[in-house]
Amino acid sequence: MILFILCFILFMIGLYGVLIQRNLIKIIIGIAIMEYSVLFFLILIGYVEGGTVPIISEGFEQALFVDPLPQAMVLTAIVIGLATKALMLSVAIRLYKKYGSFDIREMKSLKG
Amino acid sequence: MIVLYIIVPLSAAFLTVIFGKWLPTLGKYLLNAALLFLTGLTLYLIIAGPEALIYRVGGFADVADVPIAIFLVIDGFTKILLLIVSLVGLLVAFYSVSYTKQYTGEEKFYALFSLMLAGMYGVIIAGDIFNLYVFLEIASIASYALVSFGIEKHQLEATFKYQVLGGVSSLIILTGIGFLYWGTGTLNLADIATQLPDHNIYNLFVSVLLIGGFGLKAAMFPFHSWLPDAHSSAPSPISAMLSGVLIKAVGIYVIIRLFFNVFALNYQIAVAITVLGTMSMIIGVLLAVGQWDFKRLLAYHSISQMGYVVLGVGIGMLLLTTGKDEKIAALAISGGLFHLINHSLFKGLLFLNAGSVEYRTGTRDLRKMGGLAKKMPVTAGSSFVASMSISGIPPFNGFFSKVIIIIAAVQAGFYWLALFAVLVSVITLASFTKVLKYGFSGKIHSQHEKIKEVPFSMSFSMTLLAVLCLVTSLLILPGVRQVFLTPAVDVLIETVQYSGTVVGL
Amino acid sequence: MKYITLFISMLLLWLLLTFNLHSANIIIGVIVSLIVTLLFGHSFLTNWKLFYNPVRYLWAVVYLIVFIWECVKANFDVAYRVLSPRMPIKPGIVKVKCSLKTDIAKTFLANSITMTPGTITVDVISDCLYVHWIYVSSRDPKVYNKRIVGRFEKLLKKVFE
Amino acid sequence: MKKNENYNQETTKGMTIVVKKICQFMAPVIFLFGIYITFHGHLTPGGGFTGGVIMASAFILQILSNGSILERLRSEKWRLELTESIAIFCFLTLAVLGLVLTAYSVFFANFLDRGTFGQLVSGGIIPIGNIIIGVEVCAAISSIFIALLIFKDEEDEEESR
Repeated sequence: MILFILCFILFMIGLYGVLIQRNLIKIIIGIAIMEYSVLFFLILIGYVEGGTVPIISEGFEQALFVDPLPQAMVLTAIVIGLATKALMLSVAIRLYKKYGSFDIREMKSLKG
Repeated sequence: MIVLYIIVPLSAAFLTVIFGKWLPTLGKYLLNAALLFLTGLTLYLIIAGPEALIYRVGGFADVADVPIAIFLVIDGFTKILLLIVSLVGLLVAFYSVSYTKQYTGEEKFYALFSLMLAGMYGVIIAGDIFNLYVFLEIASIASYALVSFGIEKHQLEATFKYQVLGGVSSLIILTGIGFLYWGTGTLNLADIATQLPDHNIYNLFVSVLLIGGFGLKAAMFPFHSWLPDAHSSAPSPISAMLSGVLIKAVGIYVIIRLFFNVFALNYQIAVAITVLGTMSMIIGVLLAVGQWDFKRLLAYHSISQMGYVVLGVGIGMLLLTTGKDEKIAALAISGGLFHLINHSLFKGLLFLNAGSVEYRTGTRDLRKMGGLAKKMPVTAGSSFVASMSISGIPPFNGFFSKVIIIIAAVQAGFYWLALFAVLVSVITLASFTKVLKYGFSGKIHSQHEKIKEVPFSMSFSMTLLAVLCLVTSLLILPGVRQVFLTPAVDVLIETVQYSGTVVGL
Repeated sequence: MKYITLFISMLLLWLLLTFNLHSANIIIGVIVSLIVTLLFGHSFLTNWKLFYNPVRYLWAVVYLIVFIWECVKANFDVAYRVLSPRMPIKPGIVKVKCSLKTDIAKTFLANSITMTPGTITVDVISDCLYVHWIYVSSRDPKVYNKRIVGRFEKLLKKVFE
Repeated sequence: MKKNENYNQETTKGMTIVVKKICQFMAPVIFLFGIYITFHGHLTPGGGFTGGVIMASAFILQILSNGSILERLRSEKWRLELTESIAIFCFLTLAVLGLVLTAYSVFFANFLDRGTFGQLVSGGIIPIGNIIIGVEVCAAISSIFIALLIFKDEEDEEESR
């Protein structure tokens, strides 16, 4: 249970970063923290008390495995997160070139 | 056959990138050909009959009644979405043939476009929720890149906003999927419906997470702030795709599918969806009235019009949960779906019009236009059709769908909702009268004396969309409706039938 | 020739990693090593002859023993400095001249110095090593040259030059 | 990677000689380890993505240690993007082959012989898929890295002008 609470706290830290920070890079870091907390949560769902690695090999056919499906989901989500963050960073760099700053308060071409 | 919807756009995307260096124009023709093929395929599937098609990727059979394969499902509701995506996608792709000549690296545009289409098709036909998430992310990432395609200041800024909110919504959706897997032990949509525990708080919690996530993707009322920026800053064909198709495929479609077929119909959720729909309908149009930027105005109207769709579906859902007349529910849902089709046509057309005006005059500010009707008759004519259609003037399609929704609301006894729908329609009309007055009639600006009509591919797409705006009015006829709309409505009305047909339980 | 050297070492490494001698495994290993060789051969060490001299391997073993012994000694020295209440440290950066000629030997010298506790190589510029030292015991170049570099230099010369 | 002898020359670009030399040693080894992880994806933990990331890290290490030249980065980025697209297209083809070759015509059908459990050559199309994904991920991550590096280099160029 304590792990789930920690996970939630981590999510909130990330959300804080996204909502409060004014620096583009820090916002991206906030999103990354949120993502890791969600991945952590998915891993926790699949955990079985006393389970072993879900690899079938000789002599371990009847062992108690942790659920491999959330792990597959996490791997996929990591790949997606990689693509998203790479794109975000490149947009942030482009913005930095246009404005000469990472501060979100200085970007005001969209209003209304 | 179903997998073609994923194979064809994906291979178009990759072939475009592979040969892009040597044949930069290949992407255009490849994408258009792919979409033409898929449109034909979809029409064939619709004509062929309302049966659901189910496909197991990898050919894994069910083990002890547990579906372990990845499912791809096409049923009546899916077919409508597939038709919209293919048709609007095809016309927008044809429009882009001329439009993208102003950009460098055209082939990347078409590769990303194909990727976005593949993502949307995947979301629509995916039969399990995690693959739905993966395809949703593919579509989203491609759309992020496309919004910033021109790398101008406002585009990058809009992209960043869109990316941050899109990223947060994806994470909320992923959390929801995690909880769903925790509670049911499966990811298959149809299997979830049967395995869902009879625990009200749990269901409500997961529903709230998923409504929040997909509502953010669909830009429903409290989460709409990214949409006007992203949709107005993107290159115009992409605006048409985002507004016309993407928010429906990844937002509205998933919400409707989840809350009709997967979760048991729930009164609180139905109320929440109806309220959200009404609110976004009203707020969207109120924000749109004061806009002078052509594309921004259209973007706010997208929020408002999506409100109509959600309102229609929500009324149907409310009636089904309270166990009132099923016929009125069917009417409301069919009104909502009809408006979904119509909106993608006329909003796509309006964004293409805005793109044409921008292509020739270089401005999106309505105050700097004026008198364009004489110089650009096709653009002006088609935008007249689209404006009348969006504000619900007969005999254009928007009128019929709005009337169906309003009639259903009145019959169900929601007089206030009917009144709101009528009022919003009137304000929409006012707003578009402004567009027509400032944009196309009146005296021409001195610097726009020399402009010409847009190139053939652009004007052809716009004309075809304008014609479609008229033709889709025919969906009101019972014979036509039987083929297109009724299968979709049946899928939604028979809520538990979905898991029965898919898993066979 | 350096390509062949890389190929052989990669094949050996592959066999060590997989640790079986099926024919399929060996064929895959050959293919994989070929790929690695083609991709990285051009940037591999130029003085490949080192790999074919068995005497150098012997000296390398001797060097390893000496290095471990020095390491243990330095560990105790640093532990004493850290634990003693007076904290007898006198940190500073010294410029040490080394007589080694090849880059690879210099690299190993710098790494050995870094791995012994108490000293860290900050940079290598042509013939000189800049070393951060926890206790600069002498200001005389001859003395500290001998203290820092002298213990490894001769052996490294035998291994690499 | 383009064959270029510049990697061996002592240029002012990049990091110190220590890092360069160690990188010359370690990059092939890292790459081989990535290939090992990829090839054994159906037997042990790991697989295409993990192995691909490790393989990409070898390239990234080389570029970081040797410094970068804008022109070469551009050509290399294009080559990597091409590799990536071809790899992912191969993956799609692999999936479609299942549709074409098997009697029951299913997307992603495992149409090859599954072999015996625990062998390196077994599992039908899964190892092939792993290898393709490994190549794809390696190319993708390297090209992301190079793209970000190009941003920086362009900026430096503008500043120096």
